[in-house]
Amino acid sequence: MSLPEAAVPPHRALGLTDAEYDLIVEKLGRTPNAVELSMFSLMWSEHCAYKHSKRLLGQLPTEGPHLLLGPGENAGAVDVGDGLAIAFKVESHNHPSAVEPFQGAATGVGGILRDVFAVGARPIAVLDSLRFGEPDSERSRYLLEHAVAGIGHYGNSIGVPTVGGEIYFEPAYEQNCLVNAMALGIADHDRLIRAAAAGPGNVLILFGARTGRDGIGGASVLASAELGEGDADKRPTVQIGDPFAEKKLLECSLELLDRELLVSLQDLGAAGLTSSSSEMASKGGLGLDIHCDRVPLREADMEPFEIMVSESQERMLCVVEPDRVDEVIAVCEKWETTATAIGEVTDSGRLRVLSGGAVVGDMPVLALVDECPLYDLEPAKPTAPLYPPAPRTLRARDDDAAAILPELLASSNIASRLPVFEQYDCVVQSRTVRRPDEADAAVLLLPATRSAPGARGAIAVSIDGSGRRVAADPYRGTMEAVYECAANLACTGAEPLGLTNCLNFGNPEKPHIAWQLTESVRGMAEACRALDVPVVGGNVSLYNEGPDGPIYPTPVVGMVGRLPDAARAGRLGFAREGDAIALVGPFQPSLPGSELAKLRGEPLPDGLPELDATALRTALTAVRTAVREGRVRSAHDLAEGGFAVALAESCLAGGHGARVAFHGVETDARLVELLFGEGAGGFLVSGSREALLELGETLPSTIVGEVGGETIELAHDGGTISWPLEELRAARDGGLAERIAIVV
Amino acid sequence: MMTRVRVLVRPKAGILDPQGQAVERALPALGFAGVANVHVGRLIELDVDDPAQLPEMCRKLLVNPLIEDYEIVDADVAPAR
Amino acid sequence: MMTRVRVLVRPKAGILDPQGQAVERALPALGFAGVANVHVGRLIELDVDDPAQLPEMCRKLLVNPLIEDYEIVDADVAPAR
Amino acid sequence: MRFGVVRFPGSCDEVDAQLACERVTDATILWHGDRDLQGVDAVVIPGGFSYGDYLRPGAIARFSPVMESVIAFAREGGIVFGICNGFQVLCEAGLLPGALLTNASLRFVCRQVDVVVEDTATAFTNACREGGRGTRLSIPVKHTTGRWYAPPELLDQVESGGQVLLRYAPGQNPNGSLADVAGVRNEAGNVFGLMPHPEHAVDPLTGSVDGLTLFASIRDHVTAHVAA
Ligand SMILES: Nc1ncnc2c1ncn2[C@@H]1O[C@H](COP(=O)(O)OP(=O)(O)O)[C@@H](O)[C@H]1O
Ligand SMILES: [Mg+2]
Repeated sequence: MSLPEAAVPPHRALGLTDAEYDLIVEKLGRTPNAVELSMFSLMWSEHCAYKHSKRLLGQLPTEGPHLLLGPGENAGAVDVGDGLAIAFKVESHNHPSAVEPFQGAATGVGGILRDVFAVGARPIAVLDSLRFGEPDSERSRYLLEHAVAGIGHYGNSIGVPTVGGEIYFEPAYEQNCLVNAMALGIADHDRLIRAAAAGPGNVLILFGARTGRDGIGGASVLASAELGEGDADKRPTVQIGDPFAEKKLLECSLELLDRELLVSLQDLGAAGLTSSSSEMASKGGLGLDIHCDRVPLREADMEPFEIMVSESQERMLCVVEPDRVDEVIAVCEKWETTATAIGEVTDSGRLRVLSGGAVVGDMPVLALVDECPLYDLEPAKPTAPLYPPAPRTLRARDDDAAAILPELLASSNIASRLPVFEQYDCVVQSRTVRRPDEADAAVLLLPATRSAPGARGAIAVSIDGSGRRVAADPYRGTMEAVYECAANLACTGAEPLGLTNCLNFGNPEKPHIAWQLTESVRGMAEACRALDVPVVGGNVSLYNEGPDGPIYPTPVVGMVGRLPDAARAGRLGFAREGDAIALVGPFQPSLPGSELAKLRGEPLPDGLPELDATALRTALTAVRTAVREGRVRSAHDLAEGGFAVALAESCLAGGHGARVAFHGVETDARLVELLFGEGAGGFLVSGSREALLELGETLPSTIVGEVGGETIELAHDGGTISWPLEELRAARDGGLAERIAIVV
Repeated sequence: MMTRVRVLVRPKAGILDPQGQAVERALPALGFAGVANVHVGRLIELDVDDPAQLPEMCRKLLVNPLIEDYEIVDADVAPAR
Repeated sequence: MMTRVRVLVRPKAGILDPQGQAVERALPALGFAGVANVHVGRLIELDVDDPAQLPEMCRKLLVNPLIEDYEIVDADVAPAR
Repeated sequence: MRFGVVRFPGSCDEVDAQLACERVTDATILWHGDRDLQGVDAVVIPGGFSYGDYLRPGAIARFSPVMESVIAFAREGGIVFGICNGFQVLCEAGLLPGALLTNASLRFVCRQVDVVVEDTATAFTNACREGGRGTRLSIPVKHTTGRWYAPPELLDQVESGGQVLLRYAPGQNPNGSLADVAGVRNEAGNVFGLMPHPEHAVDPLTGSVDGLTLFASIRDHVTAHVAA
């Protein structure tokens, strides 16, 4: 097959540079044909080759006492005791979701679930991390409505609960929304399976959906190009998710593993058969022959290159010993899943594509998978602010604390997420101990343990990352995201075991984006080390830029931890009238970069306050221990909106008011800073006065008041502010709900 | 005078149609042989003052042009079997 | 020879059709006036060997007669606008 | 006394239903392709998305081989209990009156709701006898197609026959169901379907335990009337 003459050389149209193309010619010893070029263009795309991020990712700590599978596998995994493993990973589906939010988000969930069951784990939870422009934009509301519906459609239908997530609205995401999905799965240690092909002579079986023209060019074109005017042309490649097919695929895959019929297993994600097969071969140090004419097709007339790059969803690839093939096919038939032997493992070290018996592509696996050039970034701190401040939306006077609180509670980043998470099944599988809004992290029951009869162990999981804080200070903002995740876990009593992340950034070839990325990864690595939490895997999504500029740098962090007794999992709501309330931890409230500063229309600060890793870690441990031992009756970390918002949230969740006092505050401005300032390390806990005094012996702590009544009463030197709970509830409940009425 | 029209919306050719597949699989099991190419789409019926607006309505709201094709049919003329 | 047919399925008169209503509310907001009586149903297109089987297919599977009405239309004759 | 819980392709609450049954007695999974009900004393059609909910929820599942046997079992007076998608399947199969339509909100809704027991002298609710009519149960709903509907004459018949066993508590109807109906039984009283998920209200660690009363009711009824 020869390449057509064209004005733009095909390799450039496929996203390869001239130098990369020359290197491919050198590796092959000849010019690539169309099949080979399309495969190289995918494998050497940013999405598959991580050419701008791989060197940086090397800084992340990937060792830890609980680690079972680290980066490099379809999902990472940690040990949660009793021979059980939790596998998890987060992945982005930003560009497909910007083009077609329902299907983009749905297939994002489908893809991350496949990564989890590809390592042999049964998916037990999904979380979603979403970023949109402000909800007053029609496009943002449309994207939100449909992305949420798509996530629900997939997760609900396949029977995996969506137990948590986060949503931020910022103008910087108006052109490029972010849709990141995280999934967790559970498995016995010895059931975890790797993706490496093994055993020359073994058979390669493709099972699941038929292959169509979905997403052809998606990985290299959609995932690496800045969205602009020409979008319409990229559209016909939309992938459609079929959760019903995936449910059968999932049950089928797990049964194949239960019966020990597989040598290795791999999902098909971005770059379809090309990346899944070549990565299997590369990990096993072997070769593969693929007869692409045996691949079951949805459309009859597909060409070999289309078959090799198609991103049709709901497909898996496995390696099987020849005498087990019939059994594998029988299990697949039971689950109404098409299975076809499409190739063999060889010891050639080459990936060969055959059609009608003729070789139509023949490439060294090493060149495809591991020899894409890696680029060093050229970071330079921007000299001028990258992001214009959002226009002022605060109606209250700057120092009018009484009027600010309801406005903050109704603001898009703080208002109740109920209208969104109510669209997700959070209870299927009967594990959910803490649902959304009950605690800072979702808590999921583990199967009854052998070692601790009576107590039921659980895991806690949270996902976080405030792009605005990272934009203000990529290094400390990213550290804050890691600490916040750990704080969320601590409030349920969980100790972190591992972390996954998705790095959503702009174009890394631009020095200021390179700087954001470099600083962010440095901050993540340092926070992980400070907490002793290994990175088990992740994902990178670059080139999130539109004509109006880049997104906020958005590292999204997902963390999994364990707690010994589900019955003692912490809650964020105040539980009992008369309990004392304490603010604990090394918390230094400051307004620059806060939600209030955003509402006031203030510019981002150049840098965030320093963090004291030791003090933070001490506070995390103390809060976690107090929750585990049942010494506090509620725990909630201070995040967006600072102390006052956390207080209101604990009141509303528990259905109790509070009386607090802030004395010795000289000015209204200082009061506003204390109430609404943000920073890491603060927790609001409630319990008996003695218990809180005891907690205060190990870390900074102030008893600020007590639980009770139907208002929040704040006494300060200038007087008393009284907020009726029902007023605050209306503000918080209505904030988002009113903005996102049904969009057809 | 309003005109009653139908908009027939179907998955684009080549786009995965899980609903159509599910129906196609179910029919033989019920004893209906000789059925092929099943596709499931949407039927929108509406009265309009100005039928000339319909294509724009479809593009803007009724149809997702990325994944769906449509056809506008006069309700009154469509022959019943 | 197979015949291509369409089954048009619509919510029975009198049953609340929130989808139709949502479309009816959304259209004026997009600047389309003069629209009424919007209903959203299902379009099923299929090739059949024996069109005489269709009414039974509809009764048994394709349509729920408690809540839906249907109409069978020859795909080839339905006039496009 | 043993429950059989049907597993269709796409079912996803069948394991939860089995676990809930096992809190009160024995339970086993019944495969959709098998006609043999393995001698179970009561059948649970669980929640989930049988056949992806494609076409209409429950429309395809009701023709599976196992349903032929379930329909025969029900006609002979066997206890059949449909939850959510199972309710949809039973309505499609004509074993229960009415049909389930898309929620008035057009959205999936997952929410803890209170339902009110309308009759405690039934195979499905007798464990609520103590609290009597009006007993409230806190149980989650989670569905997109849960708006129960019956044409006026059928509704009259269902109401006058006392077939509505559960209603959403005032102000808590999550889907626009006619007459706040959350669950109905057939005329004979041996088949019952409901949209809320009692199998997700059986463990104090994960929420309410009110759903357990429905499973215990069935066990007690079967033990007293059928198995004995
Ligand atoms: N930000 C990150 N941090 C740590 N590991 C990462 C990160 N991004 C990607 N990885 C790892 O690189 C490998 C390749 O990622 P990816 O191509 O997304 O895998 P897949 O094809 O299975 O989706 C994975 O093992 C992933 O965990
Ligand atoms: Mg993978």
